[in-house]
Amino acid sequence: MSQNAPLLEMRNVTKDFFGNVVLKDVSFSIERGEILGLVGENGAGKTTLMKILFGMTVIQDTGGYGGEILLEGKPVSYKSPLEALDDGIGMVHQEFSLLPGFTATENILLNRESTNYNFMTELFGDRMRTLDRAEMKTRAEKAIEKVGVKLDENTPVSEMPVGHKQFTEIARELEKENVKLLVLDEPTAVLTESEAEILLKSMRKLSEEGIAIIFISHRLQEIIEITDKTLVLRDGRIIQETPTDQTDIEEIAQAMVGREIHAEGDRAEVRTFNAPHLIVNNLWVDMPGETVRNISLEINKGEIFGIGGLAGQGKLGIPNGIMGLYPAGGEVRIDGKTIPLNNPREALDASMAFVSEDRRDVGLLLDEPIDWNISFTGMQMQKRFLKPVLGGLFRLRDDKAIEDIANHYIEALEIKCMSPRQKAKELSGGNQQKVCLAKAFVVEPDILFVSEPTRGIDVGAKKIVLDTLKEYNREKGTTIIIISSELEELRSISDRIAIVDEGRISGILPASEPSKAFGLLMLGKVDSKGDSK
Amino acid sequence: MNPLQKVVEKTGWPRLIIGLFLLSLFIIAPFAGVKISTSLNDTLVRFGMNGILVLAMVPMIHSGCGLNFGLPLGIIAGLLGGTLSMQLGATGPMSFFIAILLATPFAVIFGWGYGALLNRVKGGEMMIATYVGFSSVAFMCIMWLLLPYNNPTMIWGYGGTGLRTTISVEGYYLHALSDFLAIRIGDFVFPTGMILFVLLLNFLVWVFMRTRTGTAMTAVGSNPVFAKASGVNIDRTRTISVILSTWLGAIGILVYQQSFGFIQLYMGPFYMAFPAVAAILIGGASVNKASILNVLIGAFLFQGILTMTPSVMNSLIQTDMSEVIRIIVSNGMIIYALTRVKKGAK
Amino acid sequence: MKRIIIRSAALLLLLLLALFFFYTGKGHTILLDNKTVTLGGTEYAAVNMLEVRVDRGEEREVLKRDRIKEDVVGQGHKITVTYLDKGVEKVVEEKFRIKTGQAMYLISLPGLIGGAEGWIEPFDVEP
Amino acid sequence: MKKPDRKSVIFFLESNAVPILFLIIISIGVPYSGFSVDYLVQEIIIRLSRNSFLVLSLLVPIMAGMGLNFGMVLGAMAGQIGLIFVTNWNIVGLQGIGLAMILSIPLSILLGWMSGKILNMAKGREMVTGFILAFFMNGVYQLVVLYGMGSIIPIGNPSMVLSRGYGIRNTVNLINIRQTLDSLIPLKIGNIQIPVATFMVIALVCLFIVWFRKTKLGQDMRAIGQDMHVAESAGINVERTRIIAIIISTVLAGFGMILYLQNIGTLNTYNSHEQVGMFSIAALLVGGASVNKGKISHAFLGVTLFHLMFVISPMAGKNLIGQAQLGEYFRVFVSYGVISIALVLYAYRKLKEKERAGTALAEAQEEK
Repeated sequence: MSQNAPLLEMRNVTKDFFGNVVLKDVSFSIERGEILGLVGENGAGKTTLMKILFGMTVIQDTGGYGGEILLEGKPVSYKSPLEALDDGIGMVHQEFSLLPGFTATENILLNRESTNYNFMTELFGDRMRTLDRAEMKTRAEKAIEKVGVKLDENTPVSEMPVGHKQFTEIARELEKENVKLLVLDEPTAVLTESEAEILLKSMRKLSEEGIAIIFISHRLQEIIEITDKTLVLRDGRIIQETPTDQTDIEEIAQAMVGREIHAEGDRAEVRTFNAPHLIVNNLWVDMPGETVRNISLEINKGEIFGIGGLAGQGKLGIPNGIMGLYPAGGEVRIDGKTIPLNNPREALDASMAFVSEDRRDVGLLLDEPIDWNISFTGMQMQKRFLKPVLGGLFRLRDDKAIEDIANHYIEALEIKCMSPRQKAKELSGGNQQKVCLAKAFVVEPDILFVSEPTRGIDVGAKKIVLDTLKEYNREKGTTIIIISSELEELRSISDRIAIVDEGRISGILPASEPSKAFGLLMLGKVDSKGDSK
Repeated sequence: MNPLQKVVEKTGWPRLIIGLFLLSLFIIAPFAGVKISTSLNDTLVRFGMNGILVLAMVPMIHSGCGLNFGLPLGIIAGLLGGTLSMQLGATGPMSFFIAILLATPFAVIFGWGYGALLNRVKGGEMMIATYVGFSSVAFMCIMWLLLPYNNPTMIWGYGGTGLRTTISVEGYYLHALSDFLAIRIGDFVFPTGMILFVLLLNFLVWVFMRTRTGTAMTAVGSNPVFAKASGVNIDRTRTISVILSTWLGAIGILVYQQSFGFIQLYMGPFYMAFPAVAAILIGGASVNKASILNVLIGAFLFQGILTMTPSVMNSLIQTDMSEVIRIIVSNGMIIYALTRVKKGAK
Repeated sequence: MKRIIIRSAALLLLLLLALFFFYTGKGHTILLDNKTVTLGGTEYAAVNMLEVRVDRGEEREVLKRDRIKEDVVGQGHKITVTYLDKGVEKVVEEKFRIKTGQAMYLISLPGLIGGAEGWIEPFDVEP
Repeated sequence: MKKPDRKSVIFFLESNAVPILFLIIISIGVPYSGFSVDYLVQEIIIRLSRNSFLVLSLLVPIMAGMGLNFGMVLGAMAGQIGLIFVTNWNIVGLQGIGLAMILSIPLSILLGWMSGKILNMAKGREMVTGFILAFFMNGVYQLVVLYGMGSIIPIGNPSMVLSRGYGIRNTVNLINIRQTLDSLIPLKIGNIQIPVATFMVIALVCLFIVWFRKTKLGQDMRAIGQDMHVAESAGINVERTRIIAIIISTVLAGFGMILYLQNIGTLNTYNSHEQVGMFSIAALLVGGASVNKGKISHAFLGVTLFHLMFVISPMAGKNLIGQAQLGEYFRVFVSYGVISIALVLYAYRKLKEKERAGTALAEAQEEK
């Protein structure tokens, strides 16, 4: 083992998912005891990079990766996260992987419990060893001490505050004997300020002990405060790799969101509106992972209104809440008429339509044909595509009309399929998205919510989807609210863009403002706006 | 993939094996000295008897409530209808229609309650349905003893109170359907009325599945979140499907009785759900997808095996293994379906 | 390696235990006969009345020309016969072993008292 | 001592609703049944010795999050096959019981392994699958015992074989081993017989379960019971552990069935096992267990309450309404009803918990 080699080095790591390049030539290294800040927008490739490091099975299932990973100078390639753990690489996930009914001790030592010998092991194997509770307690205490927090090791996780859960999880990684490198994925997102403070302190302590840390965070302040080196990823490439003391928040923000200015030409002409159409007051939505806390908006008739922000900040909660798919409260008015919440039917009756970000679970009937998918909402809500039978005694599905409308949209949106009777699950992501759009268009809504319309689809389809939306807006005068993580996409199509941060609007700007302004809003760095903290 | 594989894939191994097994039974039968005409006749009759009970699976499978192990609840509604019709003194074929009429409100009420319960336990429907079926049968055992029926053909002869375990429907609705337009060729009797009635109900359900509500039902079963986002009231749709299933169960048992000739009370309906569940699965349905074709094929295959195995086996090896074969085939089929759920979806 | 040995030993032990249970728990039926018999050319006359006890079971009377049934468990047994020989009470005690595979044995009590060779023999019921 | 406040009283009542309901039914029923206290105590002791072991066999899969093991019937079948052989070979007394147990082990392991494999294919649907599996294996059991025994598997004892020459008769008399364990260490207090040795065996299995909970394997099962994915990502072999849980349960159920039948003294070849699963599960639930929680105390309390109800209901039915039959049906109804209620409550709570995780947050929002 060469002492000069860095602890971890990645050389030209490249990864594509079926031709869709998500990582290109990523090279960096991290020394013992170094804290590396990894930042980037959602979809920049951070998660994929970590998945490659840990040898998650998804990576192998999708054809592996290119390039090399060296741990202490030796090339490594893990087949499963467990192998990475054996080599001393630990990860703390965003979503807790803790057992609620187990105590902190039991969770920290999960599957690594201290045990005592008894004779039964000779007969039935090592798993018959009995737990050594006393020893486990000491080990857990030691690990908790290492994190540098006060935590009762006998409390069941279900009774812990969120911060303690996070600490428990970190303690679990630290308890592993040979831990050299720790990956913390957004550890502070769920913590209160004082808790985050404690965590940062303990990170510093760990780095002094020689443990390297890869710190993924959207809170740039923390990145600046604690890391030795900052790495900015965008579109699968390393945009910036600098010692942290030589950069500042603005520069990082710029690097994160700034893009080549090719889209600039497509920018919509500047339009002005003055007829408020949809008014939202003090909306809260309880959507797991996308909580909306307090949002007020005023959207004009005929406008394309963009909502952006980082993942998990609540932008997706807004349409889901207004459309009644998640518990919500507050006030929503259309043309002065209040729309009852928590009932999708009311929302649909108010001539709103929604293209969900979750195509597979919400947007489509995967096991049913395309024509069903397109016509279903229209049939249920507006009693269309039905034909009277026996002199109007009752009405049956009009398969002909359904097929016709499907064919119409297949043509209009260039949906690639074999026939309108093809099952939705057999389509590619882009074509599925078009089906979802067609379903919304069929009901001819006054207000159309489109959530992440281009997520996971290829460039060509992206353009068709965006163009279709724009065209639809221009032709029918439909108010469109588009929610997307891709700022440039929003800027290319919207009139105004609101940025959501921590469940609140951190600012609303015309789409023509420079990217950097939005970038700062996303990172919660602008204090001038009223209700951001 | 060659065409043969494709056929196998589409039909599914179990259905293919069972189909071939039945076919081989029909081929062997003449050599074993079993009369084809009687076997075919028996198969047809049993197909008619059970067809609607199998059909009762369809609405609930469609709306995502899983296999209707709670069929006994519907059967109980049918039993109430049948016994009440007799109690009220209706006779002849008329009593059959009165029975259906009387069973309907019970089926609707039971189905509504049962549906409301299932809406509160989404995800655990099948096990709960089984035990709801069992407990309602056990509860009705008490009721059959206590309810003040007094038609002498129905109550215990020796001065006791309570209904008999088996009540003959002779003079009431025995063969009310079976004899309608029945065609006799030698000892082969084609129960036209019953078959027509079964086909009619199958057709009605098929039509219902094409209405707006029926379409919503399929969507709820296929993807409840999608349905909700499209403005469908999921709980209401599920409840309608359960009511429909229960009502079909009630009619199913009445059709069964008019052919069989007896009303079986007390523990009679206890295990009745299982053959129906097995039949529709053999017909090619899965826990969350079923069609009318599955009903017809399944009822025919399953009942065919039940009729053919004992007669052929008996004459071949002088041993009646039909009961054992029935248990293994039907439950094996259910296990097969249960272990295969959710492949592809999600 | 150690574990394999211990496990095989445990398995063997279980097997031995099963065999032990099988042999010691095997039930047999012994028919006790008080009839005049000819064994090895000698005639042994039935005794008027005698009392017989197998192992630690209860004492039972066997009248002349009578046959009683006794259930025993295992292979090694002891039989105690008490009888009156010309007014004098005599006790004959004999130990014997029987085969596990044989369900039923016939003991001729006069033969036993007379000290004949074949006083015990296997007995099979014709099916 | 802490003074119990209203909330905790309500919580106690809510979480022990089933045992409390049973206590009420019984306290109404006992006076009407007209049985003497001595008789009832004796009955309870007999039932405890007879059924506890079977009920205890359910605990391990509950721990592993696999719900109520409706597939325990498979173990019962293995035990019965052991007993059939032992009776055929005429092995008497304790040795007979011991040998039957040893014979049942490989069979139980095989059946348990198979059942575990199948349940792994039907995750989240373990109970209904186990339930149907029990029916399915009942067919296989009949195939073996009714057609295989005496023809392929030699049965020497003609009194056990059906007159047609093969297949085991409907009832097998277990006179050889009848109550030999119960009466091994005789103890009589007043008029009440206590089968000390049987209780010692039951105590042994309790000790095993207590000890087992403390092992690594037990801990792994608890972990899997809470969250399969977390356990998996911590490197626990989930599928294998679940299979082991079912195997343990099946083996114990086999032993339990042998103890149960040695007390009864006759084996109903084709029926004995059928009801055992249902009664054991109902008893455990009556004791206050649920689909995801089961303690040893639940088993004993459950057997006591459930079987007390069983003993008194025919007489109480007769004296109350004049029909013993009514009491019979009543207890059948109660058995199924109890299982239904437990299953409904469990599924309902699971659904509610999912919703509540959301509403708690929403309420917090609203208050702001």
